[in-house]
Amino acid sequence: MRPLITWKYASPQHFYPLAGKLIPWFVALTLIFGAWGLWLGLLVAPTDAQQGEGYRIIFVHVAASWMSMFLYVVMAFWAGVGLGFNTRLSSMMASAIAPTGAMFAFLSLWTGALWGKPMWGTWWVWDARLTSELILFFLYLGFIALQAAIDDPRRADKAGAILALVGVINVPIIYFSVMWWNTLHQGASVSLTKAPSMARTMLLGMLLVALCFWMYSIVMTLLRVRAIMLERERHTEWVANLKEVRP
Amino acid sequence: MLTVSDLACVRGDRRLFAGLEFAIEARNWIHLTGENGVGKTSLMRMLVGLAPVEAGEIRWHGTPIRSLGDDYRRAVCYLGHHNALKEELTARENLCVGAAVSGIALGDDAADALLARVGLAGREQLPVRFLSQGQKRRVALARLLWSEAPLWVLDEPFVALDTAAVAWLAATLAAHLAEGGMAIVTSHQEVTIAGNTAQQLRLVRS
Amino acid sequence: MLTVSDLACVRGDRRLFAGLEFAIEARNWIHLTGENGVGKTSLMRMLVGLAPVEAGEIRWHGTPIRSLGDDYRRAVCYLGHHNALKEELTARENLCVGAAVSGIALGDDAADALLARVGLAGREQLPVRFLSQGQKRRVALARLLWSEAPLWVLDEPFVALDTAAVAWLAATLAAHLAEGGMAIVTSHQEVTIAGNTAQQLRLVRS
Amino acid sequence: MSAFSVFLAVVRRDLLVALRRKSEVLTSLFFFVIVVSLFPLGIGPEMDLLRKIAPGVLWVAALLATMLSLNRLFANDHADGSLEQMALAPVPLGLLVGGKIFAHWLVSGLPLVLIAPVLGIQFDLGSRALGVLMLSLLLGTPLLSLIGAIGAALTLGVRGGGVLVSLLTLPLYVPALIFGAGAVEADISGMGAAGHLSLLGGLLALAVFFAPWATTGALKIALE
Amino acid sequence: MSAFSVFLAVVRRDLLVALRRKSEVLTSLFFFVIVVSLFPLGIGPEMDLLRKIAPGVLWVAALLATMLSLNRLFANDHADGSLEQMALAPVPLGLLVGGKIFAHWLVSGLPLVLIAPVLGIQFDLGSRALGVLMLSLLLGTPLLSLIGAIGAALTLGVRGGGVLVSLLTLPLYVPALIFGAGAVEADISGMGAAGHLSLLGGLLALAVFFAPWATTGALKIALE
Amino acid sequence: MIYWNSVGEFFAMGGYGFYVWGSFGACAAALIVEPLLLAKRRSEVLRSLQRELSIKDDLQ
Ligand code: HEM
Ligand SMILES: Nc1ncnc2c1ncn2[C@@H]1O[C@H](COP(=O)(O)OP(=O)(O)OP(=O)(O)O)[C@@H](O)[C@H]1O
Ligand SMILES: Nc1ncnc2c1ncn2[C@@H]1O[C@H](COP(=O)(O)OP(=O)(O)OP(=O)(O)O)[C@@H](O)[C@H]1O
Ligand SMILES: [Mg+2]
Ligand SMILES: [Mg+2]
Repeated sequence: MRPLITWKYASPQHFYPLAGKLIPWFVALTLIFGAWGLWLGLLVAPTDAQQGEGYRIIFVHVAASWMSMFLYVVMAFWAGVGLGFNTRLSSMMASAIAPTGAMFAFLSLWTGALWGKPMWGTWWVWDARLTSELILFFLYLGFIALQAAIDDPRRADKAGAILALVGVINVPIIYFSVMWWNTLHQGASVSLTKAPSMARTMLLGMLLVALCFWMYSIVMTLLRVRAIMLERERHTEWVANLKEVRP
Repeated sequence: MLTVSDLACVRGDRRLFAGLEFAIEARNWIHLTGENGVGKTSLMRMLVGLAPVEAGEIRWHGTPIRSLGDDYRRAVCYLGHHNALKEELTARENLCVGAAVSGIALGDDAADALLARVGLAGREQLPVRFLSQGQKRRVALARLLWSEAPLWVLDEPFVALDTAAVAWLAATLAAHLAEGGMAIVTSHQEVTIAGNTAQQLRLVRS
Repeated sequence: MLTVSDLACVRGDRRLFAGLEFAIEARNWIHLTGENGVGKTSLMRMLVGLAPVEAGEIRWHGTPIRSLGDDYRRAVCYLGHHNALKEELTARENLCVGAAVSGIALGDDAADALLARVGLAGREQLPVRFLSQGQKRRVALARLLWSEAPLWVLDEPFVALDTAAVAWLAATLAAHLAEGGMAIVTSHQEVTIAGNTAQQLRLVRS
Repeated sequence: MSAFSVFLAVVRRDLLVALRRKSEVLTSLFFFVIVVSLFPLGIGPEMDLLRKIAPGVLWVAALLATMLSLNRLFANDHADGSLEQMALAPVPLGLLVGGKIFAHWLVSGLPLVLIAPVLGIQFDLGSRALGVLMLSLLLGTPLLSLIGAIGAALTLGVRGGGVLVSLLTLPLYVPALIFGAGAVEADISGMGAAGHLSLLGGLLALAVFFAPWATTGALKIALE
Repeated sequence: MSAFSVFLAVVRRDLLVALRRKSEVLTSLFFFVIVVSLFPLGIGPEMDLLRKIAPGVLWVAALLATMLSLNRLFANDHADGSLEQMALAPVPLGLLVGGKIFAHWLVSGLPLVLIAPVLGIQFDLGSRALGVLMLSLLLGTPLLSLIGAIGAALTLGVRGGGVLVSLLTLPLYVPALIFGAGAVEADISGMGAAGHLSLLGGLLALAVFFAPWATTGALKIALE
Repeated sequence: MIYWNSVGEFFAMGGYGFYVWGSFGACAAALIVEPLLLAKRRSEVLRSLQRELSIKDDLQ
């Protein structure tokens, strides 16, 4: 009887060419969603009554924020699988996701700050959501720095996995603690003005940009995981026999 | 009895050795030799279960050591390049707490008696950081005197010892083997142990 | 020429030795022995000027070393229990910066050539922390190859070395002596240096 | 020997080492005191302002003092080979690790709890608030030791780990900081600290279960 | 080889080691960033309050970040025997020590100066105040490295020195803190920062002369 | 269906040009730079692999 799931692609040797074949498709999806989303967001969507044209930042801001949170969970998942089942590929996936996730966390902070200046008159407030995004960024950096500081890749994988898992327990705790901290204190500080009921075009545009970022993250992860595979498995036969290595 | 089959060791991108096979029986010891960097220390750390095994199997009385856990750890006494001493504690305190951590209660008098046997009478109360290189090694070796483990794994135990201490260690090893123990020892010098010829195991670069 | 007169060494409340007298001439070497903790390392640190002198005098060509400063430091090459290597730098980088700090410029190629002489060809680019105990000692000993100092003070240089490396070091010492150098070496093992019989200096507990 | 006596042996050993390095116990405390005292110097002497920032400053200082002392939690044992011997001991490593964390708290957490009221007085806190401060630290400092142990174990043997550990642990300390300082602030503003304190207690209970386990995992990796 | 090239050799070596420990450079910076971000969490999000304490918080954080990195200034060299070899080198030890301090500043002081404006923005400081902040840190961080080097040398080989060093250096850091944070505050309150800054500069000049000398003395004692 | 009347208006974004284009620009820059960095990383690995292999071939 054939096994229900084929584990073949769990080995770098087989995943490498598969990833290579998948990349163009996801690139295409990225471009399609991106172009469509930008078209709607920048060119078609009408202005927002309260915030003027400044609100258009929402299209990238929200997508980047979502991706940064989503990618952390995915990263922790792969790291945990790598730790639990000792599968090299899962750990490589985790390392491959981290930089992209950190980049989206940074973009969320950056776009948020650029939004805050015209809307609130300040680049930054210590609002709950902003603060927990900042901490998420630090968690990404910690993960990357820890893996970079350990030379033995297998050790780096395992140590990173423990950190990511501890982080994943902590992210909700941090999130709620910050929420609570802030609601108790709200006082004089500015509160986040939620955009009123969004027009359908806006919502669609936002979703499309989010999809674009998602597909983009997949592309980056696949590209990076391929590079990591080459680096780590440089002495194996399958790498030596690749046609890009030995033409 | 310790059996090693088809063992391989990879460090970084270098394969140190592969297909290593040997066994130690009770009352026997192995003198592990090989040039600098050939992988002796790496092998020993695999044998005691500190380093993961790349390929191959290490068995203790037929069972893979991975699945033995505490039972195997009770059977092994390892001494590495490092002395595992706390520099600010005295020799006596080091001995007592070292034993306690391994679950063996050792009183002050008992510790002093052991220290006298390694030639440190009169220095029981000196913090270890004041001791000379050789004296530190002697304190570390005192671990062999309270250990009840049948298998001793000693990485260059003779380093820094003077001739008297070398003779003492050889005699201690001889006694351990006579009682049914086994040992695996690295040393770049010749080692003679009364009444026992070593099984020579020479690692060579693969 | 190094002359030591009436030297004493006190550690804590213990007098290690007193009234020590000896001298080393060019082309000669001293094999310093004595049991563990007798004060060999302490003596050497006094000789190179790292530890203060309790009583007595150490002279270099007749002048007390205290008043010589840099000139004496230029004349001495010391190798202690520690290897003085930066674990995260490669062997090659360690050699170059070690020389540069002593005011000697050493290019990458020159460093590689020296490393090849100590048997580390092919490992020039590996961070030192990956090297084995004996390989680290070899990198430390490469210092002798660029040093221009006439007086070598080596504390247990043979420790952790395999037989090939021991032979290499003995030959290097022989060459150094033949060129008019001098050396003082501790070792618990016998040391034979071609064409040179050691002046034996045995420290005993006072 | 029973498991518990092995645990005690580790605690005893670590306390002995800490006491022998004489200044060790005191310096973690002094660090706390000095950091807290630096603020009036950097910010200026207005009492109203100082009273407002007091809970935050005291808690951040406690957090930094704990974090600073994390380096010596495992690093020395790793360097001198004791950790290897602990891993090879025929008792669960988690137990030994638990002992080490407990000893760490006794040496670097407990003193902070005891000195905190004195510092609180400098910032003009009322006696009820001082009580809440001590209670929050009593619940919070073990939590800091437990979380910190994970970070210390992860950075073990990693070059430059001394500063890396702060990068790893400080974000994880955020909930402890918020609930700890929050409890004192809530009390001052008359809202009652019970909610914050019970959350802190809940976190502590969680950490007591999971942290030694994660730490053990990290240590085993470091020893490979 | 000239004295200057020996100086450069030491700087180069220390930078190389720092870069090789990859994350080393970044983590000192991150520590600064994280500590600064912790304060609002402990104190609360009111911008008015935060703006008031910003100079103090930033300066205290810079001070702590520098202090944390002092451990590795000499400790590694001492442990692996390099320091002995430096003391035995036929060049003045003060020169080598100067090189080490300079490298230390490049690795752990300069990045703080560069990131400070970003953090200042989080506390809603104006652009002039940000400029003064940078300037004060530019004068102040080398001062911190120089003074810290004395403390690091004095605690060398002293067990538990990691925390002891903070005990020794933090009081010495107080003038730097007062003038540094004072400069920014003076600027914010419109009083002009020139006075504070020139005092800071004076202290720096003084330290450049005396600190390497004192450090060398302390190192020689540690090596005995 | 396009909301804008002129290109100038589009770029001005109702006075929020700096903020909007600052956000979109940063995103675009990041999304372009990251693949470039990855391409560089990949070509570096490949180059060093090819060098190693050619050395190995020479030895044989
Ligand atoms: C540095 C500053 C900022 C950061 C770090 C930040 C972070 C975030 C995060 C993490 C989310 C996703 C949260 C979620 O979906 O639960 C989000 C969503 C959002 N942000 Fe921001 N933000 C910032 C500034 C702003 C500003 C200034 C505005 C508008 C005035 C804004 C408006 C929004 C909106 C409308 C959403 C989506 C609404 C929702 O899903 O609930 N953000 N932001
Ligand atoms: N990351 C790495 N990349 C390449 N080689 C490595 C790496 N890590 C370790 N090595 C090599 O692995 C070997 C480790 O040897 P090990 O310490 O086991 O030697 P040993 O036989 O105990 O030597 P000694 O007699 O000197 O103590 C060394 O040759 C070292 O160069
Ligand atoms: N504070 C102190 N109080 C008492 N004795 C001390 C003190 N400090 C050092 N000693 C003793 O001084 C001696 C130092 O010896 P040193 O390290 O010079 O010995 P060595 O001859 O090099 O020995 P080895 O062969 O073991 O290297 C030791 O015997 C030590 O016990
Ligand atoms: Mg070895
Ligand atoms: Mg000695």
